[in-house]
Amino acid sequence: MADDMLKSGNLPEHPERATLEGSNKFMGFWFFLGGETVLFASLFGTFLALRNSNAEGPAREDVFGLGLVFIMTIILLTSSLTSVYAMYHMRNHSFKKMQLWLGVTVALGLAFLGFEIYEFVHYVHDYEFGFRTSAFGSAFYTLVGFHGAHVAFGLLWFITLMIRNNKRGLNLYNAPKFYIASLYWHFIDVVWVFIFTVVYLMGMV
Amino acid sequence: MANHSNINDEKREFYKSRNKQEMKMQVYTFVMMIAFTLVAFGLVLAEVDAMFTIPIILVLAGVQVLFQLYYFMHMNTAGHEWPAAMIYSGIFAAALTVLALATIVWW
Amino acid sequence: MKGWMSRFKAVFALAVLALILSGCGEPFLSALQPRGDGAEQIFQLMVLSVVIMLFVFVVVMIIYVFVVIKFRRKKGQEDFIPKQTEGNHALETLWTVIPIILLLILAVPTVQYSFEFADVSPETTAEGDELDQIWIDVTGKQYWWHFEYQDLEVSTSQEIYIPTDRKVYLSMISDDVIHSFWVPSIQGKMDVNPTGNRNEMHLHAQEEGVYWGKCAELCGPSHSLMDFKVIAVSPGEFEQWVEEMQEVSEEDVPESETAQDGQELFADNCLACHAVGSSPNKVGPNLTSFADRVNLAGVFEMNEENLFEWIDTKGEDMKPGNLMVDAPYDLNEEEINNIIEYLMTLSPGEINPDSAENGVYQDSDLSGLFPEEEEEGEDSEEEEDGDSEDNGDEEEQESEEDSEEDSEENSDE
Amino acid sequence: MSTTANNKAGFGSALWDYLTTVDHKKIAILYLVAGMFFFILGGLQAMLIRIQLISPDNEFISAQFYNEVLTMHGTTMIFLAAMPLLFALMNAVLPLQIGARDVAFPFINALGFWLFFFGGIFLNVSWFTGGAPDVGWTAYAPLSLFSEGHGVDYYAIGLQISGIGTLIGGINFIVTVVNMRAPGMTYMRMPLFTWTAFIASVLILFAFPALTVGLFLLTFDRLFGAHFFNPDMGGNVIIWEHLFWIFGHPEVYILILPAFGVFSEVIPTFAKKRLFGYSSMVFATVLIAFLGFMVWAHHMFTVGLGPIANSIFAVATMAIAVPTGIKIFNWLFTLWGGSIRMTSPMVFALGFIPTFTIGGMTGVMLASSAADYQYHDSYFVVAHFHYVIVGGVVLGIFAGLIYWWPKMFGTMLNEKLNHWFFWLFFFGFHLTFFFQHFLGLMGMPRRYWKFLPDQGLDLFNLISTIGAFFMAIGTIVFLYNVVVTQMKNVKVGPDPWDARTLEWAIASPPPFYNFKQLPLVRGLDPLWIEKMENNGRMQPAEPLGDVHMPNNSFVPFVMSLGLFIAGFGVMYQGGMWILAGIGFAITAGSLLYRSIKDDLGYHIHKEDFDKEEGDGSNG
Repeated sequence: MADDMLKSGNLPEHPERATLEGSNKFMGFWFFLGGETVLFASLFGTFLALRNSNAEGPAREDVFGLGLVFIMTIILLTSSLTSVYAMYHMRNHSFKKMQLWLGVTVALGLAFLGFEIYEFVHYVHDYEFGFRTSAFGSAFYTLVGFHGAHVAFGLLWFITLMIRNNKRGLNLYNAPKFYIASLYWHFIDVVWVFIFTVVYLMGMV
Repeated sequence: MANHSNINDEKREFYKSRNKQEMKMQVYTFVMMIAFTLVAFGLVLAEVDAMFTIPIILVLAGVQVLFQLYYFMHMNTAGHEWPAAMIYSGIFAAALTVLALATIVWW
Repeated sequence: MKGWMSRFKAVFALAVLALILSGCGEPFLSALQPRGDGAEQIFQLMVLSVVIMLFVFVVVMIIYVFVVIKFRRKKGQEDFIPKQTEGNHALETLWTVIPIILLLILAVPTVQYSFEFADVSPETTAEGDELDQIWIDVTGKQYWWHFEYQDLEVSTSQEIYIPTDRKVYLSMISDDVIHSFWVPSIQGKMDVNPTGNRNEMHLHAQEEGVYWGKCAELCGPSHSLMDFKVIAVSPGEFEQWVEEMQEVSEEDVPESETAQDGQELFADNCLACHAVGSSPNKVGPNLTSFADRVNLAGVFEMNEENLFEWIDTKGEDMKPGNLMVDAPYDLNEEEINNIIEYLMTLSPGEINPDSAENGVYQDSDLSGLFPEEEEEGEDSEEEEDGDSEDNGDEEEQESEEDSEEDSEENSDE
Repeated sequence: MSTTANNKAGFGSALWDYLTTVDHKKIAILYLVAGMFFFILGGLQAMLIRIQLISPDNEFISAQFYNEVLTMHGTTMIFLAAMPLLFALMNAVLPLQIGARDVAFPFINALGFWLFFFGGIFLNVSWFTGGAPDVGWTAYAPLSLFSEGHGVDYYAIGLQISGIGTLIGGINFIVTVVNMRAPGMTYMRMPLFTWTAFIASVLILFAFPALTVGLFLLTFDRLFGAHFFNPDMGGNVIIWEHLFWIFGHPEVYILILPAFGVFSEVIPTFAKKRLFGYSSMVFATVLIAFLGFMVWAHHMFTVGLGPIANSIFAVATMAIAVPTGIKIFNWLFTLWGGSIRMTSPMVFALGFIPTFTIGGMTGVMLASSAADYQYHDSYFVVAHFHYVIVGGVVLGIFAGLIYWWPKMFGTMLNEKLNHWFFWLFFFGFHLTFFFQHFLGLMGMPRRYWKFLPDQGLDLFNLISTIGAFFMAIGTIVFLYNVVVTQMKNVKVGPDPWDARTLEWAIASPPPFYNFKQLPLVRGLDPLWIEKMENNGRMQPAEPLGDVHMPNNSFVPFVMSLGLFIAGFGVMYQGGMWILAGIGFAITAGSLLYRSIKDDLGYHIHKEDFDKEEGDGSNG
């Protein structure tokens, strides 16, 4: 039975939770996301409490620019769609296409991360707005930085999975892994939706 | 495992067409999300009154999240009862946390 | 609410008796021997909750004792299989509903008192006129307390004087970590938070006396030694005390020569942090009425020996972690003794802790303390145009009013 | 790894076995040993506290050391003793109670333990490197920022590491219950211990992230120059209090709910009756958990949140008394009409009821926000939470330990010594803590290094200290009992207590695969049903087949060790950054290794099962 898991082909409709192990992973990961919700809520709460606490440093209106944020948002939303495409192909058991769309997702994710790093560097250099500038700075970089770290981790995860399984195709053993990685990616997107709304848009209103 | 490849093929075709249907929904969802994002950014850039803008963009964000959860993450399909329960519990705890920190840190 | 409560009086009496019998500590410290309005109200609430809870406890224990005795398997008893009861809806409803009712009984006065304790609006006379408010700015510091009487130009540390039969309002902030201001026999406690947020509360002492105050929030090694006193004197004595305090100046020269010498040394070595008179300096405790203190540094017996040790060792072992150890002075034995002699002359007048214990009750409406009240328009509720810009000469005053407004807004919500 | 049970050969291989095990029963023993170690450590700290407070103005230990001891006592007892001991019981029993062969994530389960363990050790290293944290287990900012040395850094990083362990351990239990129940084991047939462990795990899932964030903020402030809690730079100290209590209050329920579960197993067993009002017990558990998230600010009544917030949280807190009361009465009526055997677990349960009722009573008193102005941060609070945590959680842990000892080790603790333990501990407990209620109201704030003479506080403090010694002696009796019992090593049968639930249907201790065939569950208290209606043996729900087992792994240990090492680097910075690099590299490397290497486990073939009867499993 266990060895069957490594064979590709002849997969059921939901390869990601066809085995007990897969189903456990699937459930466990969803629950983990429930916990992550509270984690980010705590960060959002902290940010909201400190959003006006810029001490002597720059305030929200001084530094935020919506153009870059808009581009980042579109990139991340698109990457969410591409990872949906990847899962769509997983359900249809076409491994190559899945890999392709995951590749696109990773590329978009890298672009997002690049923009984010650029944004941070820009803030620090052009506005002297850093992590230690004020309580607001600490809260901003921690919240957005935590999200950025999640993106980075998600990218590493995708890349590892893609390389590791490139040669052997889809099977019952790795399908859950791909699936939960894509769940994670969507969750990152969910968090970003709130970041651009609460941090940037509400900061510029 | 199974030798009834005929039946399996039929099943697969059925799944495929259903998956395609679902994928179509997801593309629509995506378009909606982009539209929502445009509206949100537009409202802020147009400098519409804050009392009006803030609730609207928060609602838009909330709806986008539901789109993600239900369509992209398939929470609308069977077998997601526990995930839904836990996500909503998480949202409940999260809402309390955010509410508290945003309002009564001082008074 | 009082009338509503009186119905429980008979039961109260029993519970109060039980509490008193169990030994309630010392009257100057114990929350079980209230000497102030706040402590009294809380005590009533406590008794009410104890009575309700004892009722529950007794019910539980009756069933418990009965069950354990009755249904215990005796020696040699035949092993039988009891009836496997699934539950009982009537019973289960009963023990859901009754506790809800009991809790509601407790919730009503809880909410009422919560709002009452947070209410810092002025007291009114029987005719409805608003009385002047005595506001004291309280600053908590690692390990001592500083007090400034708003508008009265009186500063003191470690011991506050308050009039009896009058609400005194506190506006509290911390200069370092979180402390908590607690005078158990007068009123419950309130945290003293660092910058940004002033907490407000009021004290209302019913009897004259020296009441012991404590810091109730862990604030460092000497947390347990951060005691202070609330000295409640009669209103007339309070008025006199304020006047005496206002007259003190650091230029006042003591009589004896050694003390004069001590004063000079004090000026050279101590005044950087400490103050005598109504100076805003609060790096270290204000020493205006030092010789009248009940305790040295809040906890030690007030004698020259202890004082010598304190100055000599900078309190290093007496109050571990206190900030005076960083003071740069270096004094020899004689110099210290001179300073002590000077310090022991710091007694501004006749009103001291003794007046609280043995003094004669002197009534006063304290109006003498607020001569400019009419023009200042302090309480702008009546005179709408009493502008706050005009008397915004003190920053703290402003922030004071801000937070006052805030809390009022809040209670309206 | 061979497919048959490996033979034990020597200490080295036994040690290696425990270092690499993914078997929930062995992990339970690891949790038990580590938890008991920290329990004793925390107990010694408690004794130091009580000796310091034996008389007024005592100078037994210095103020600084006292603060370190009180901080470590609280932190150790909550995070490193009570939690792991409950995790020990959950690991030992929960999978058996639902008829599962294993937990959902054996690897994660092991990882959870090692993270907790290394976090706890990390925290305690602080004693030897210049002082333990000295700011109370609540570590309120800004005192925790003012604190000199690295004590608080050890606190933040140590709890961070062990917190991750707890979180993933919690997820493991949730998924185990959701996905791995035996055929017929519906949710409303689950034993109450499983239910409470399940709900507690859900609470862990939603409570610990708040602590994670709080600890991150504290670490950033202390080590990386952030300003979350620095008022001068716009920071706000109350954020810490909120985050801490958003975690901290559910934490109390995380502790007490499984203890409730233990009593809900012990009482029916020894009253020989099914649990009275099972469904209302389940409902009450869920309700307590739900309400538990909405009451955290009752720890902050005196902070100055304003009367509206205080009133809301006061009423919400009082509401919790209702489901708790339901539970108390349900236990009483389970006893009603029963045939009560005074075994030692039962004596613990019977001692618990009045004790916890008192704790609940003072809890309601504390919920009254106005009156809390007097109780708050006084010895009244100290007395209250010890009544709840010792009178509830600790009694529950010991009741559970003694009750399930045969299942965990196959031996029976000496009943007579257990009774001695109980009475010494119980008597000492009330002596210690009952009078502290009065001390608090008489004006003694908590966390006081010394109290002054002539304040009327001497007598009760003395009594309290004497009581603490009784508790200590009781604990020693228990430890002696454990040693003697394990030395004698007299084996008992699968069901020594004549119990009702599924774990008693298999051998003591259970074989490593738990159930040869998954049992068919036909109702609540499945074993009892089979005893009444059948031959007392569980019916199999499946034919004998191959059983899939996970492989042992050393990765959890290494991964946790990596974080342990990295913690020092992060804390000391400078040249020590290398250490952080090494540590994180170890952790990341083992994570990568784990994800790249296929680990499919192995099978026990049905032919390899012992042919003889009497392993207890399903006959």
